[in-house]
Amino acid sequence: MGKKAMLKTTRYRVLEITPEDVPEPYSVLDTDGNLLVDTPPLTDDEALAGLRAMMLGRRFDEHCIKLQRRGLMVTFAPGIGQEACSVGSVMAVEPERDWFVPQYREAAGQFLHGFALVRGYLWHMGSPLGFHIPEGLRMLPFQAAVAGQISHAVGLGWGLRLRGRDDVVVVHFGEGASSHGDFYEPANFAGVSKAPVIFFCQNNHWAISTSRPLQTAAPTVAHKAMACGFPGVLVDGNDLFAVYEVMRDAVARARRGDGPTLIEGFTYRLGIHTTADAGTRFEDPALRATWEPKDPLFRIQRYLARKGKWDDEIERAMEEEINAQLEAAWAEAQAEAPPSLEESLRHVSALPSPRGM
Amino acid sequence: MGKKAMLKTTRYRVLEITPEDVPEPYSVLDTDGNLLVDTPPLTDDEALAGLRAMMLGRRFDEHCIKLQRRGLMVTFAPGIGQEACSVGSVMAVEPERDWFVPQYREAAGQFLHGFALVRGYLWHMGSPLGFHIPEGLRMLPFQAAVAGQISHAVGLGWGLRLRGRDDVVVVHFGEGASSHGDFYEPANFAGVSKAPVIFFCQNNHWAISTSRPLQTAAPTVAHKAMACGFPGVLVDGNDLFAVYEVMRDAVARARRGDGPTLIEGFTYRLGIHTTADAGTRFEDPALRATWEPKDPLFRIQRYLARKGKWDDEIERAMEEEINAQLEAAWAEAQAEAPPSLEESLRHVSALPSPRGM
Amino acid sequence: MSDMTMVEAIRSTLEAEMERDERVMILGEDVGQSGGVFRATDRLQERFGSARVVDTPLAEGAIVGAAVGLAIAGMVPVAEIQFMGFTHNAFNQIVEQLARVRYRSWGSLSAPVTLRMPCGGGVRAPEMHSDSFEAHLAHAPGLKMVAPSNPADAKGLLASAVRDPDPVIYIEPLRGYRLIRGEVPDGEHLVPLGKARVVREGTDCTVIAWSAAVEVVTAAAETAAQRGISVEVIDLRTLVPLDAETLWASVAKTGRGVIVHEASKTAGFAGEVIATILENEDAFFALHRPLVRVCGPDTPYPVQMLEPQYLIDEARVLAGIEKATQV
Amino acid sequence: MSDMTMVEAIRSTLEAEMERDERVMILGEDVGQSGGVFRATDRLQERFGSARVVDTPLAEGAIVGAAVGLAIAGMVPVAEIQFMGFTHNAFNQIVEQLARVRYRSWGSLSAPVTLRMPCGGGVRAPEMHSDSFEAHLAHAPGLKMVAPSNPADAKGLLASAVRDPDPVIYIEPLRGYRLIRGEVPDGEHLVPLGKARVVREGTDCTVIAWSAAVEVVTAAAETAAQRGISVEVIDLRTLVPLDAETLWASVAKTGRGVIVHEASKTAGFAGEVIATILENEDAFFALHRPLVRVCGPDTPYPVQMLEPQYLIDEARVLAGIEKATQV
Ligand SMILES: Cc1ncc(C[n+]2csc(CCOP(=O)(O)OP(=O)(O)O)c2C)c(N)n1
Ligand SMILES: Cc1ncc(C[n+]2csc(CCOP(=O)(O)OP(=O)(O)O)c2C)c(N)n1
Ligand SMILES: [Mg+2]
Ligand SMILES: [Mg+2]
Repeated sequence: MGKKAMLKTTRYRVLEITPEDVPEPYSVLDTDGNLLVDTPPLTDDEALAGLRAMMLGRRFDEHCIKLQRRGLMVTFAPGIGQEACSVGSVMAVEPERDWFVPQYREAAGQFLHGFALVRGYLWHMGSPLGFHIPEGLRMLPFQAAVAGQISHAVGLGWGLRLRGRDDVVVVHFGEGASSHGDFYEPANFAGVSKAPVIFFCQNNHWAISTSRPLQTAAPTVAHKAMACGFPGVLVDGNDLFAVYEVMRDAVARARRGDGPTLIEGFTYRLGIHTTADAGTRFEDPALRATWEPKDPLFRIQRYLARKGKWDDEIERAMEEEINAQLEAAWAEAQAEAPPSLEESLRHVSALPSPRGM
Repeated sequence: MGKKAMLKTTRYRVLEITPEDVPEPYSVLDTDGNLLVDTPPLTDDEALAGLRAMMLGRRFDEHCIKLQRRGLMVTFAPGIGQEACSVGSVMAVEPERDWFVPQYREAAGQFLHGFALVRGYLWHMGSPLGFHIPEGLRMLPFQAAVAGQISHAVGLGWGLRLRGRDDVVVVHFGEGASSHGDFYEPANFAGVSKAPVIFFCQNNHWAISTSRPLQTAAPTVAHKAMACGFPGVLVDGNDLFAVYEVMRDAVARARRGDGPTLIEGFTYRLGIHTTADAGTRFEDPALRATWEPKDPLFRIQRYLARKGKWDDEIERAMEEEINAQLEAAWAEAQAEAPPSLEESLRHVSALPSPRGM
Repeated sequence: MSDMTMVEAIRSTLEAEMERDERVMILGEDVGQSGGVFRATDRLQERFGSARVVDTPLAEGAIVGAAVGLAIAGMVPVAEIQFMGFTHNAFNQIVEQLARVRYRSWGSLSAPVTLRMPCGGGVRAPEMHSDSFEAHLAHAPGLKMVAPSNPADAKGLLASAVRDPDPVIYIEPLRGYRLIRGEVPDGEHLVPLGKARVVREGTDCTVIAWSAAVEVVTAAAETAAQRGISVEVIDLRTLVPLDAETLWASVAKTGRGVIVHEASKTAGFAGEVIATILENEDAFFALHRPLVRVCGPDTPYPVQMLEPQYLIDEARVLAGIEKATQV
Repeated sequence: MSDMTMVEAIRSTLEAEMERDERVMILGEDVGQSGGVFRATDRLQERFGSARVVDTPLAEGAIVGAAVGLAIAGMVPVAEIQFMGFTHNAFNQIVEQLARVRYRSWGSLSAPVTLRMPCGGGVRAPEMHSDSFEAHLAHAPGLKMVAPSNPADAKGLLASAVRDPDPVIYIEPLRGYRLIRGEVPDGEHLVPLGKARVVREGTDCTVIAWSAAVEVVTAAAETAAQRGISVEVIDLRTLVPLDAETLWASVAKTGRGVIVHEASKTAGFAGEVIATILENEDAFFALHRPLVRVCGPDTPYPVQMLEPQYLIDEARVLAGIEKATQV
């Protein structure tokens, strides 16, 4: 590292990341869905299931944006364009034992992990039921404080080990979060304790209006793992196959006790930051244009189409099925009785309740 | 990086620090004072001045420990065995323009930077005058909150640039501090803003009782620079020449606008953590024994002795001179009028004063 | 005079201060290119360049810590924390460092930093984006704290804060950024730190509020007047240092008082107001009834569906006034 | 009964709790090998192993955040913050995360975490190592907070804190670790959270304190008694939730009150105590004189040379009592 660049001027070795130390994000499929490696990491059926999960997330986000424009939803952060990150992550874990710890842009992955669709709607309606974790669901509620959940994931993974289990924890966050002490401190903890945690950073190139170069001078977020003593991987975050593959390996590593991995999913916020603040005011349209063809849904669809597993009819059927599912969940969510402040007082602590107003 | 270790199991590149990426700390002198490179970075006179600064720091610490045992001093953290780090740092900057931002174990460097000896005594007597920064002294007061000063150094360096100056800032802290968000966040800021700051981590292998391996799984602290996008250097922190040399280069780099450097001074706490808590209860005597011969004073003395610039007589003279200087300063410190709570009320804010008790 | 919203008053004052003094600079998350999530720094980067209006990485601790260093280097930083709850991410840098620069250097250094932040809820923001934590920042010797309720004070207090030689916490009423409008004096307009404002005189009961609550309280005072209760409304404007004299004079006159804040009750700032009022014998001996707190419940700020039940409305303030003015 | 110092009571209770429940674990800076900088966890790592008594890296935020996750995984973490001032380095994890686990998950998750820390000065510690910030942590819905003043309560409250299903802040009187001694019940001994203790009955004036200040206040009460003033001393023991009934009953009886804390005055916890006392009509109408605060000045905790002038001693408490009991 850095040898070439510095040895001519210094008598000692300088530890630096040189351009040749920075890989391209690992892709398994090209943007047109062609396989770039010998064997796909997922079967066609698995790919189809993954595609369906991504489409469900996409349609859910789109539906909620529409509902939000009608005043029926509160501010939320859609995951449009980034679905492969959370879906690929969850496909690599076992929901009946492993944990998924979201930030706030991972609805697609959350649903796949077992979060009920109706709860998704309730969440975006501003209901506390969107934060309630039913028995058996291994997920923490969405987290509004950027990077606030990362240390919880580390404690959780560490605690599972202490309790004699080999379950793993996947935590998602953005590249903005990766500038925060609440990312670095627990990541460093995880290195020392070898907590079975996969740190998945969705580098979508924006933190509200702040562009990626303003966030850090490190060439990649993945390199930040070096500060904590564990491996980093840079993966094409719009490629479900690639995300799944690196996640699969990281999960295996964590499960066998070899500690954490930091994965940077190189992706792009094709949608808005949140329904309250698009964050796109100064976005370079040319940059955006390069990302649109990289849509993670399109890529898998093309791959499956080429294998005869995807066509207009299948698509239409799936869209209809998803729509019906969404409509049913939305109806269910609307039927839910509104929460009361009185009940909220009972959830502050088990005993005794607060002294009220 | 990591190619050999991981390519056999993964189809993608894993970013990892491999053993061959971890250099030995850079030394210019061996423990017996022999030159390991062609040319020394300091002239004999400069070396003598550096030695004197280190000896002054050592004797000051020893004197204060004695005074502390007699109940005359408060808790403080001696820099015994680590003097080359702060002295070598300050030798590489220009006190009439550059800033030195200490943690709390850098008395030797602080004095060389212009902090009056009497203020050193006052500081360890628990006087607020030990924190007072006279006009023209480019130093921040010692900092009791671990890592708390690092962001100040970054803001300071950044601000000097904004004000059109090319002065630089050197900030010191321990390897314990390097686990803290208050290290990582501002270091990452500095990478982005190219603030002219040299981050000098004195890795003395202990944070009170916590050993280096418990602090981080990263192979070196120097590698943490990679998370922030600037170079790191691992230097023999007990070698004044080596510290000076890497500092000199880092200062030049910062001054010409190329941004920060993280330097890890590989050293050892030969003394105690503080006078309140030795922190040595579980220290491995064998580890300690390997460090004792590496005393930074000894090494320069041997180097100069070999060149006929150091012998018992010179040593005695210098010790006497230092002693006289210390005694005079100590007397002056004792003569200082004790501070009053009333005066302290005036230093909370310029206006208006607090409402008191 | 010009008619302005709160956010316009803030933005234009920042602009004027940056024009007045080239050492004044702005840093924070999204303050530059986008002009802030509430547009309080809109177009200032365009105007003053990206060296003086800086989009920082996402790290509140480093924002505040860097502001300390920038100030020591001779700059006059105005740092923004995007939402008040996130001051907690920088709390050690605020309470142990920023607040103490002058004190710990025994008067030799200073940190003329203004720390701006929106406070409070009512706009259906995500959880943790509606918090009111003025009580935390009030208990940090070395910090002053202001919380304007209207555009004229927003201007006058912001200019005073920027020019103050020490750190000032500048709290903006989140839900009032666009909703609160008012006349703002043109040109130089300074409101001194440490002076409360009697919004409305009255003889039966003193009601004390700050920031967005002043509007609610003033409306309640009108209604109370119709019911025959003459309410004196005090807008604290500055929370630290507290304008005790104004409070004492008012309570000595009315003998009754209500303190209103959106923050949760326990250890909220109302306790300080009450304890301060009791420090004056005229005020104490005038008291006919206990001083009443109308505050948020002891729960975190809730998610959106619960907001209407959670927020303090006119009815709750009126209930407080009635309680305070019982015979 | 056994005679013990505070730190012995804490250490032995931790040991007993770890023995009782194998999910109980300890984490923090220097808690393992060295047994804590005050030896409150001495030899516990030897006894229970380094998996259950963990020396963490130096990062308070991650200590608290990890404790949240450990708790969700089914552990019962007792986390140590080495000095109370450094809770500010973890303040967002404490106030926004730890405190809210149950609330934000709408009752589905919980965080039975005990957060231990020494509080206060008086031992000539370096700056920032003597801070008292109970008021900050009191204003964080979801947290309970206890502050024992003697070894028996230290044991009883610690056992209750560890077994509580929610987070409890456990404040230890730094200068009392070795200096405060007392009889401690052997075997199981639980002091319920939320109950104050009347240390000494009296009729003329109520003096309210907690943690190390209780000793000072009790000594002052003795002296006052010699001067003919009968002082009732209340040790709050639990600050959140506050035992209002005990305060009300006492003030209703004495009609006078002094609240003592070492923390700086403005927005300190005394304000909450005063405001709470006023919420009860019997207490309010019994008041002969304003309630008096005896607190630290509005400065940061000073360096060592100033400590003797800064600390609250018997004389200052007596002055407060005299002020409160004027006719
Ligand atoms: C600690 C904290 N600081 C600031 C905010 C306000 N905020 C909400 S989202 C956001 C940007 C986050 O960017 P990134 O981590 O990249 O995630 P993304 O939104 O791109 O998924 C900011 C600054 C917050 N929620 N939490
Ligand atoms: C933020 C913070 N946490 C904890 C402490 C208590 N403490 C004082 S020194 C120290 C160890 C520091 O270790 P290191 O950074 O390696 O510096 P060294 O003392 O070895 O020079 C600790 C934990 C502190 N002062 N500040
Ligand atoms: Mg992002
Ligand atoms: Mg160290």
